[in-house]
Amino acid sequence: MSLQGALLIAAALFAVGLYGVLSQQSFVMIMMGFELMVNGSLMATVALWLWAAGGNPKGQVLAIVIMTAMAIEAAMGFALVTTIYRTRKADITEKLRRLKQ
Amino acid sequence: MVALAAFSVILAILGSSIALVLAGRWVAARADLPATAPERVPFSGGLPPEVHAWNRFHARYYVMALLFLTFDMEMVYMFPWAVVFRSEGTVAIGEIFVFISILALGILYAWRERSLGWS
Amino acid sequence: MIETPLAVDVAFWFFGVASVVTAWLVFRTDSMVRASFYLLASFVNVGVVLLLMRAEYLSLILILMMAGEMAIMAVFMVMFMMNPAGLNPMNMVHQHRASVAGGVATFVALGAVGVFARFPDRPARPTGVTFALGQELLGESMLVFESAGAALLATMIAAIALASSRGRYGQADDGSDAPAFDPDRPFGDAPPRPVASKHEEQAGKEGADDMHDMRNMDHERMA
Amino acid sequence: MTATAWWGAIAGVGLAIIVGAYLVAVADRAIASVVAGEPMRSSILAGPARSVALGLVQSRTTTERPDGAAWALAPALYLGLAAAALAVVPLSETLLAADIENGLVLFGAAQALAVIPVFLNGWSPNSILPLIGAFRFIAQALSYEMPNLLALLSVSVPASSLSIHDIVASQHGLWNVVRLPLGLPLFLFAAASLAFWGPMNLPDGADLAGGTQAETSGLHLVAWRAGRAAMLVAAAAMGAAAFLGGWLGPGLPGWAWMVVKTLVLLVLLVGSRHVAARVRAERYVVISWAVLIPLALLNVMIAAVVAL
Repeated sequence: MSLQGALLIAAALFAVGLYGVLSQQSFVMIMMGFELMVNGSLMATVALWLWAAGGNPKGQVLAIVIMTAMAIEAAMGFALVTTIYRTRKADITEKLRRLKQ
Repeated sequence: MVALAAFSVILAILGSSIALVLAGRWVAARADLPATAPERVPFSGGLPPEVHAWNRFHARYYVMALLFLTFDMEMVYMFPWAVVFRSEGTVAIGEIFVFISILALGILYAWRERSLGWS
Repeated sequence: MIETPLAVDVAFWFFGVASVVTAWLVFRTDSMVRASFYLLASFVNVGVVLLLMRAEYLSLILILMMAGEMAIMAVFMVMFMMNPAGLNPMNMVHQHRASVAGGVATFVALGAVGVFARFPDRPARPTGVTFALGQELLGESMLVFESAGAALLATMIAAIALASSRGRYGQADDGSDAPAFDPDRPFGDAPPRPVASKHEEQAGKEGADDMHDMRNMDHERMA
Repeated sequence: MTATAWWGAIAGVGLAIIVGAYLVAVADRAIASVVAGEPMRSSILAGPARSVALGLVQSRTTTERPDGAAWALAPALYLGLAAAALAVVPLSETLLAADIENGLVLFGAAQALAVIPVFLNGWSPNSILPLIGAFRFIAQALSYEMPNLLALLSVSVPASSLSIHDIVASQHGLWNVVRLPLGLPLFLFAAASLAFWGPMNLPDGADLAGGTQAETSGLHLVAWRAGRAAMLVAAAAMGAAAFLGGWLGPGLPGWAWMVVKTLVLLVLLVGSRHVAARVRAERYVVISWAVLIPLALLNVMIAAVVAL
């Protein structure tokens, strides 16, 4: 258990999330990719808080702000997906090619 | 490391409960007769099952779910507040009144928009 | 450096690797509900790792939040996916090779930073962590605390305004048409709404050709 | 923590879960007889054992194309989460399975995670009625988690701690049920809803032919019902510790007080099924958001004012 190990795992989580965001067609799956990326950064934040920042409570505040950002991202994402679905009947990105009109 | 010992108890309790139930199920399943095709038809109140249940399903409370997503986040801030409340005193009480009233506005808005019911 | 017992090291790597594996499974399973719960499993594993890293409150609150969030994720998955259980395997992926390359490159770059960069070696004291967080929130970071409340309120209102189909002034989708669930009835179960606006004419043209593979959706009305 | 204490904690919680779940089944039958005005039969005591034995020998049916792994996991996870939630509740000042600084949050997390097994149990059989039950439960769990967490939060304000041990200790002299009169009713109502019991059993209602358990049988059903009973036990124990002063009380030893208080709350919870009418399906979400959550927020403010 070390800072390097934790950052490595965080990088892997972030990379898997990025792969999901780039490769998935469905909106909800793309959001899952975003959540994974945020998950990785949360882990990196806490690792740095523990090993490199001397347990400064601001590190924890940053971590809960990241969590809040995750929730806001999810709520707005779902709301937008619902709106797009209602008005365009699209559930995957390919169907939005007429977004420009 | 005292806290981690307590958590290892929790983990062991969780793991052993799951393992025991799964093991019991595995043992009991060895005596089971294989279900016949008519027995495997899902019960649908007497109507013939025509489609898989796993289909697109419009959960009509989805607006409430979005409200929950954001409202739940408030708890993240309120638990640490409760811990330090008595040592911080009146500052803490003012802050939490502001915080709670901001969030209560959200509920009020949702209720006013009638988005708590099925849509 | 922080000295840790061997059992903690083993648990750290076990749950850390498990979090990456479950994250990977999210994109490898056909069933959307399973994908949501693999994501939850990934979060729970990260939560356990945070616990080992002494952020006890953060770890438990992460698990608490994500349980609700992933349940909602599953609900929305089933709402928007044509094929939520993956009964008919279908490919929902695009630019797959580029994505894999992007993922691997990101991992290599970030991993290299993590492993080779020099970080200050200032380990934390693991006592009174929750208390310190509370003091910080009510002290110096008070603005974070209150503006988080305001941001959450804004999100609530925006999400409701966007997603709600019915407001104080009637149906929000008046003038647009209902999703075409049934190929025989292109405007869904409900008859087209009488209000015909400019918006409907545009939306009607492009919407009807989608989702011909949808079958009978009657049971959704039973909930 | 010595090895003996470690194993003892696990065995103790396991025993508490088994005995508690059995008591829930017995109390359910006994209260049904009382409400119906029938004489108590001796079969009430042996009845649950008979049901378990039947479940053991009964052949388990499956459906056409279930998600087998998830279905198998559901009751096991449900029971496990209930046991984990119970583990943070202290039996007496010294007898405590897991002394955790943030025990209250862990209890909340275990209750929140219980959404997953309930949803899986309804989703996995690939059958319509259980699926509708599962969707109903998500609506119910999302609505009632907030009053539950806020009621728990209110007791941590006077204690200035999230550890349940400290919360019990802070009630020396004045129990939280007096200090925060709104807390216990809110907590019990929310707990019954999260265990979909009593007036809130919409996910398992008879109108859905058993809801999430419509397709389960055999040992699976036994484990499922045991899990739900264990959830009630955990909630009753938590209510006793958080609002009724836990081990505090004159005369009897601490653990006896804790057991007595837990049993009182358990009888209240179990009995609600027989005396209260079911909440109407289109109302249960609005009740929580428009009534219970504002009340719970008010309760937190009362707690803040009282603790100042």
